[in-house]
Amino acid sequence: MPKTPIELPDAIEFLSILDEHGELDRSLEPSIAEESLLRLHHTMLLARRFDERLLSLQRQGRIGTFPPIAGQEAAHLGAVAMLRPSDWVVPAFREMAADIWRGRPLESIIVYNNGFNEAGRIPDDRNDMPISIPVGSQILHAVGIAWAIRYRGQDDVAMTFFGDGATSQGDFHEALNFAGVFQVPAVFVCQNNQWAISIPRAKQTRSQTLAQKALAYGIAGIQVDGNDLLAVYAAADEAVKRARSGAGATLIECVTYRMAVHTTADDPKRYRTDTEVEEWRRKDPIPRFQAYLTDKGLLTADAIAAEESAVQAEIQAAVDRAEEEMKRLGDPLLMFEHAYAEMPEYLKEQKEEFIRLLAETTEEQQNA
Amino acid sequence: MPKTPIELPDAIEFLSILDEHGELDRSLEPSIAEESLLRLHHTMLLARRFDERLLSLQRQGRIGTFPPIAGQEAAHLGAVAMLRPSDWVVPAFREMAADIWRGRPLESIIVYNNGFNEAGRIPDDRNDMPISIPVGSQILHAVGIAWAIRYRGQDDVAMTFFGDGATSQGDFHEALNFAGVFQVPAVFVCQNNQWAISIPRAKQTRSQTLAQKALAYGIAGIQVDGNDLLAVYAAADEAVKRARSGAGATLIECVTYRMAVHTTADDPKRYRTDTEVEEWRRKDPIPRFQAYLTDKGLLTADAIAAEESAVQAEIQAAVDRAEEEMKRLGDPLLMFEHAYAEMPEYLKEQKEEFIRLLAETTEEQQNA
Amino acid sequence: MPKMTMVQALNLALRQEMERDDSVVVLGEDVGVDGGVFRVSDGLIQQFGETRVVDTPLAESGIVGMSVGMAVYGLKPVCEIQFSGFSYYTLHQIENHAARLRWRSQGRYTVPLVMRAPYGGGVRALEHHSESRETFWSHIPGLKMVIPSGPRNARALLVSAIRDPDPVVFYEPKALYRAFREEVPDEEEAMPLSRSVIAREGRDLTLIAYGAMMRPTLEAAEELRKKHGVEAEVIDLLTLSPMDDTLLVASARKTGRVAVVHEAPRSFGPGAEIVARLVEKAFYHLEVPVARVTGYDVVIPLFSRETHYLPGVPRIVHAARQLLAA
Amino acid sequence: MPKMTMVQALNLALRQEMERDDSVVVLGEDVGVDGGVFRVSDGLIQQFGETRVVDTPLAESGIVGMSVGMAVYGLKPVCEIQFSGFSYYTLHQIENHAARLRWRSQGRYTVPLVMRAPYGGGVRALEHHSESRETFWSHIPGLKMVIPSGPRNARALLVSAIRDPDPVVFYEPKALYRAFREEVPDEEEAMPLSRSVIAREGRDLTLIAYGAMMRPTLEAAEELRKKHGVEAEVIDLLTLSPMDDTLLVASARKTGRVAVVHEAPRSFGPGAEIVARLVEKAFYHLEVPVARVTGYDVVIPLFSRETHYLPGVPRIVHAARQLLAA
Ligand SMILES: Cc1ncc(C[n+]2csc(CCOP(=O)(O)OP(=O)(O)O)c2C)c(N)n1
Ligand SMILES: Cc1ncc(C[n+]2csc(CCOP(=O)(O)OP(=O)(O)O)c2C)c(N)n1
Ligand SMILES: [Mg+2]
Ligand SMILES: [Mg+2]
Repeated sequence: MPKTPIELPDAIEFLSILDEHGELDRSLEPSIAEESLLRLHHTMLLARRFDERLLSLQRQGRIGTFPPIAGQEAAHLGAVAMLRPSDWVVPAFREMAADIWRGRPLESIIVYNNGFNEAGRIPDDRNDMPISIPVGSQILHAVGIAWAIRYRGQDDVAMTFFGDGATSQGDFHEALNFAGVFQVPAVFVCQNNQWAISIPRAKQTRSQTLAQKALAYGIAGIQVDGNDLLAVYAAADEAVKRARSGAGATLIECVTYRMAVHTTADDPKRYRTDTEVEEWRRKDPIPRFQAYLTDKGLLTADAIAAEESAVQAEIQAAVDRAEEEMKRLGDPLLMFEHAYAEMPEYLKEQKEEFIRLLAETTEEQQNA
Repeated sequence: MPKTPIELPDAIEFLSILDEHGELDRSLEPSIAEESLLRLHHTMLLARRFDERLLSLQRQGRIGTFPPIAGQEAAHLGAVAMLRPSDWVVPAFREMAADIWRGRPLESIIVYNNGFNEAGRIPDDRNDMPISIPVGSQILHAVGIAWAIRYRGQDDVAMTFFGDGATSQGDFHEALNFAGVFQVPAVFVCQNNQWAISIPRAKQTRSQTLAQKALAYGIAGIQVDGNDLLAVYAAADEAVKRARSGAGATLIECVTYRMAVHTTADDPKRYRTDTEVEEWRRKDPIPRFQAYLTDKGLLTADAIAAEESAVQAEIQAAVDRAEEEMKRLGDPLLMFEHAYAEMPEYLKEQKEEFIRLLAETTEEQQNA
Repeated sequence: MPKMTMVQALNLALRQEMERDDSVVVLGEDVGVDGGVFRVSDGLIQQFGETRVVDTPLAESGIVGMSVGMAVYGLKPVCEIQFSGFSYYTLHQIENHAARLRWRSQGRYTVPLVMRAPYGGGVRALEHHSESRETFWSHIPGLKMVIPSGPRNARALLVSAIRDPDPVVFYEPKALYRAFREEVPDEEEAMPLSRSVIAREGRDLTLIAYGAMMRPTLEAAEELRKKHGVEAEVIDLLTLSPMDDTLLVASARKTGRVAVVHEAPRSFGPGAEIVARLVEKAFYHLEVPVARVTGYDVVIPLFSRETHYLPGVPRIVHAARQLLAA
Repeated sequence: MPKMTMVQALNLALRQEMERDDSVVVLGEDVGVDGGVFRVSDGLIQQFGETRVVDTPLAESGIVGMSVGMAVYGLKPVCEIQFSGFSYYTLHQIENHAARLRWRSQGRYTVPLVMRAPYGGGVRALEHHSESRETFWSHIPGLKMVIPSGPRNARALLVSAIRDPDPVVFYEPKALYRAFREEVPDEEEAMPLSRSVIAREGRDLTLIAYGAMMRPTLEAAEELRKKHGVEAEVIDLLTLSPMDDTLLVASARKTGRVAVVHEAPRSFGPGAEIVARLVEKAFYHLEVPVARVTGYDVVIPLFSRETHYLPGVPRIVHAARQLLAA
C-alpha cells in the first residue's frame, strides 16, 4: 500500500462565546446561576484591584517581588468556577483570582509576599496545593493526585494551571503522557498569556496552537478565548465532566494576555510594544463580562461603582490585618521547623547552636 | 464565533513500499544504485549474523551484556544509507547495522562489550557519536549538533535514533520542540520496536501513532513500515533533503519489532508471547529485501549462500582480531585518563596513591 | 527463619507493607509484569493487581513527580528508578518539591514517598549502571538517604522507609542483590532510620562503611585480626542522611584511628562529611588523620577495570595498617 | 581602569570572548532581547545578532542538552540557567554526558560548555531563588565548578571558563551582582581555574570562603583585627572542583586554626571536603577542630528570616574567637 493518510481521532477546536465586542453566542451560553455570576464578577474585580494594590505596595517596598495577574482573571477564574471544595487545584503562581475564589484570605497573600512562609499554608478545608514556582513541575503533581483520586474511588478532579512557557518543559510532556496512559481525572489549563517573561509565544514552540499538543497524548484538547469567562467556563465544565465520568484528561489552552509586568523585577519595555498591550487592553475580560451582566440586567453602572468601593474597603481591611499579623511573626527559630516530621539530632544541635549564637552575638553587639 | 475547528497544517501519513509479501509499489520505489543495494544487503546480513554471534559469545561469558538488534536492521540501516560521512549520526544503543555501515570495525564492538572503553572511540574520519544509554538524552545532542552545522553554514544533517520508549522522556519533547523553533537540519528516527523492555507500545503512550507527535512541534512527521528497507530509505531520504535544504526537521516513526531479548539480561517470556514473535518473524526485513533483490535479478540463492559464508568468515576474523587486541589491553592506569584535558593535582595524587598501592598490595599478596 | 537473598528480602518488605496498608503503591519502569529488571517486585502484580503495581511509561521525572502528587494525596508510593545512574532526571522533583512540600505547606502536606534505586558497581554492567552518587541526595534538607548492606537490614529498613512520613531515597547495593543469603524473619521487622550499627566490635581502629562496601570491610577486619592481630571496629552507616554520628563519634573516641570506606568518588563524597563530623566531635581523640578509602575522582571504568576502581580488601587492610603504623 | 559591577564585568567577559572567538555562543531563557533577567548579557544580541545570542524555549534540560551537542561539534556554548534553583533539571545531561563525553569518546569529543547560573541568598527573592547547591556539581568527575567573589575575578574566571576545554559550571553570587564596583581592566584578563587566592594575609587563624561569603568573611577579618587584635588569613576558593588545596593546607599549617564559611547547608556541603583535605594534609598542624560556619540543614527560609540563615559577620567573628579561645 502507498502513502496513506492517518486519521486522527480528536480534532482541535477553538471556542469563543462572548467576543470582545460583547457579542454573545446564545447557543453556547453556559447556564450559571445569577448569584454565581455576581460572585464571579465580584472576585474578578477584587482580584484586579488587589493586584493593583499589591503592585503599589511592592513599589513602596512594603512587599517583595510578585507576579501580577491583570488580564488573566477570566482565564483562571472561569476554569475553577464549577469546582467543588474537594476537587484539587494545583496552581503555578499566576492564578490569584482562582485562589481568592477558593477562599484564600487576602491578608495571607500580603503576608506571604513579605517573606513569611507560614502564610502559604492552605486552609485544611481546601484541597489545593501551594504555588509552584519551578515552571511545569507541578503538572506532574496533578497527575499523581488525579491518579490517587481514582485509586480511592472518588469522583473529584485535579485541575492544574501553567503558562505557555511551561509547555516547553519535559515535565509538561511526561505529565500529559502519563495522564493519557492512565486516563486520570485531570484538567490541564494552560494560561497562554503570549509571553514567558521576554519570550513571545511564537518563539516558545512552532506548533500553531498549544491545544493541539493534546494530539501527542491521545487526550482531548481545546483552545478557548481566555478573556471570555463564559468560554473558559464552558470548556472547563466540559473537561471536568469528562474527568469525573472517567473519560480522561483534557488540555485547555486559554488564549489570554499578561497586561502587567512578568514580576515586579521585570521591565516589559525591553521586549514588547505599548501598542500590543493597548490592543489587548481592548480585550480586557472584566468590561466584557460586565457588559454581559449588564445586558442580562444583573448589573448597572451604579452597582459596579458600589462594587468598586466595596472591593477597596475589603482590600484596605486586609492590608490592615496583614500589618497587624506581621507584628506577631518573625521568630527566626521557625526556620528549623517542618524540615522533617521529627527533627534530626544534628539539626537539633544546629538549632541550639543558633540559639546560643543569637544570645551571645546580640550580647556582643550590646557590649560593643 | 462559535466552536470552530482548527486546520492542522501537516498531515501524518503511513508509508509502505515493499510489503511483507514482497509486493512492490513501483510508483514509490526509491532509485538506489545496484552496488549500494548489494552493499546494504551485505551489511544487513553481516549485522544479523554478527548479532547472533555476539549472543553466543555472551552466553559463553566471553562478552558482557549487550542489546541485540535482530529484526531492526532495515529500520536503522535504511535511514543512514543516504548519509554522507560528514553527516552526524547520534545513536541510542540499538543501531549496530548503521554503525557497521558507517565503518565501525566489528572487533571494536567485541572489545567494547568486554568492558574496554577505548574501543568505543569513534574513528576520526566519521562524525558519529558514541552510543548513548540514558534513554532520550541523546536526542538533544543531535539538535545541538544540527544547530551548530547551520551556524557554520554547512549543509550536513544530524540524524538521531531512539526507541518507542524514549518518546515518553521529557528530553524527547524538549529536543523536538527546540528543533521546530530553531528549524535545525535534524532527522529524528524512532525505532518503534513495540517494546521498551517489558512495556508494550500501547502502554507507552495513548497517542495512536508516534509519528503524530510531530504535530506538537510544527515539524514534519511520517510513519513507515520499519521492516521495509525501501520505505525507510525513501522516508529518510525525503527528511534528509528537507533538512539539507533548510526546511527543518522530521520525525520518522519506523514500525518494527525487537525479535530477540531486550538485552542479554532480559527474559521476554515474562511479558510477551511466542506467537507474537512468530507473527513478526514473518515480517523479517531480510528475506523481504532478498526477495526484492532476487526479483530485480541482483541476487540468487547461490549468491545468498556465498554471502552467508563470506559474512561468517568476516565475523570469525573479527573475533580472532578482538582476542588478540584484548591481550594488549587492560592497563588499569587508563582509568585515570580522559577525565579532563589536564589531570588535576588531587587526581594525580590519587593516581600515585593507586600505583603505590598496586605495588604494595601485590607484594603483600606475594608474601602472604 | 527462611534464608533469603536481598532481592527476596526487599520483595518480602514490599509484599508485607502492601498487605498491611492499602495506601502503599508500587510504580516504575517494568516493575509490574516483568517484576522489575532485578525481580525485586516479582509476583506483586499477580497478588495486588495493576492498580497497585503500576508499569509506567519511560520517564523518571514523571514517575517521581507523579509520586509526589500521590503522596500529597495521602498514598505511600514506592517508586523504582531502574538504575541510580538515571535518578538524576528526578533531582528537580526531589529538591524542588518532595523534600520541601512539608516545609512549604507548613505541615499541611507531606510527601511520604520512597524512591528505590539499585546503585554501585561490581556487576559487570554497562555505562551508567555502576555509579554511586548518594552525595547528591544526602545534601538535600528534608530528604532521607538510606543504604542497606544485607538482606535482613534491607528488608527492615525498606519497611521503615515506606512507613516514614518523609521522602526517602533508598539506594540498594545491586552487587549484593544475590551475593549471599541471610535469615529474614517472616514476621514483621523494622529498623529505625538515622541509626547506624556496630557490625563488629573492636578496640584498635574504626572502619566506617555502608552498602556494598560492608563486605570487603568486614573481610578486611577479619584479615586484620587473623594476619595482624588487630581488632577493627566496623560501623555500618545504614542511613547517610540525616546522619546520626553518635556511634561514629563514640568509636572514634575509643580507637582514635578511623578509616571511611565508600565506592563514591572521594571529593565531596560521604567520607568528607564523616571526617568533618569526627573533627567536630572527636578531634582531640584522633591519633592520626582519618583515612578515606574510596573510589577515585573519575568516571567508574567499564567492567574490565572496575575492580581497580572499587575499594577491596587489600586496599582497606593496607589503609588500616597505615593508620596503625602512623 | 573603569569601575564595574559584577554584572558589567561578566558582560564584558562575554562580549570580549565573543569578539575574540566566533565559536562562542550565548543561549538561555531571556538572554537575548531581554539581556538576561539580571542583564548579564545586556546588549549582546544587538552586537552579535540572534544567531549568536539565542533566546531559547523554557526548558533547562533542553538548553544544556543542546549545548552538549553544540560543544561536541566544536562551538563554545555559554548557557545561562536563570537561577541555580532550576539547574537541577540539567543534572542528567551534565552527569551522564557533559562530564563524560571526553572519557566516553577517549578524547575524540570534548564538551567545552559553560553553564552559568546565579546562586545564593541575600536578594529578598522568592522560593528556589536563593539556594546554594554547589556540592551537586562539585562531586562530579570531569566537571569544573567555579564561583567568583567580585567583579574583577568574575570577569577573569568567566574568560577562563569559556576557554577551558572541559565543561564548567559557573555559579554567580547574585547578592554581589550590583553590591559593589571594582576596577576591571579593559584589556584581556584571565585567571587560572583550580587556583585559590589569599584574599588577606594573616598569621593567627585561617578563614576559607568563596562567592558571596567573601564579603562578610573579609569584614569579619577586619573586625577581628580592629576589635580583637587578631590577624586572620582569608582564602578565596574561587574553584571548588577540581579543588586545589595547596593554599588551604599551607595556611592551615601556618595558623593551625581554620574556619570554613559557606551558605550551603552544612551536611555534605563544601566545608566537609575542605575539612577532609586539611585532615589528610595538615592534621598534625591543626590546634583545634576546623569550624564550619554555614547555612543550616534546612530549606533556606523566605526573605523575612533569610539573614538568620546566612552566615554573617557576627557569626564568623564569633566562630573565629572560639577557635582562638580553644
Ligand atoms: C524551571 C524554571 N525555569 C525558569 C524559571 C524562571 N521563570 C519564572 S516564570 C518564567 C516564565 C514562565 O512563563 P509561562 O510558563 O508562560 O508563565 P507566565 O509567567 O507567563 O505566567 C520563568 C522563565 C522558573 N521559575 N522555573
Ligand atoms: C533514562 C533511562 N531510564 C531507564 C533506562 C533503562 N533502560 C534501558 S533501555 C530501556 C527501554 C528502552 O526502550 P526503547 O526506548 O523503546 O528502546 P529499545 O530498548 O526498545 O530499543 C530502559 C528502560 C535507561 N537506559 N535510561
Ligand atoms: Mg506566559
Ligand atoms: Mg522499543
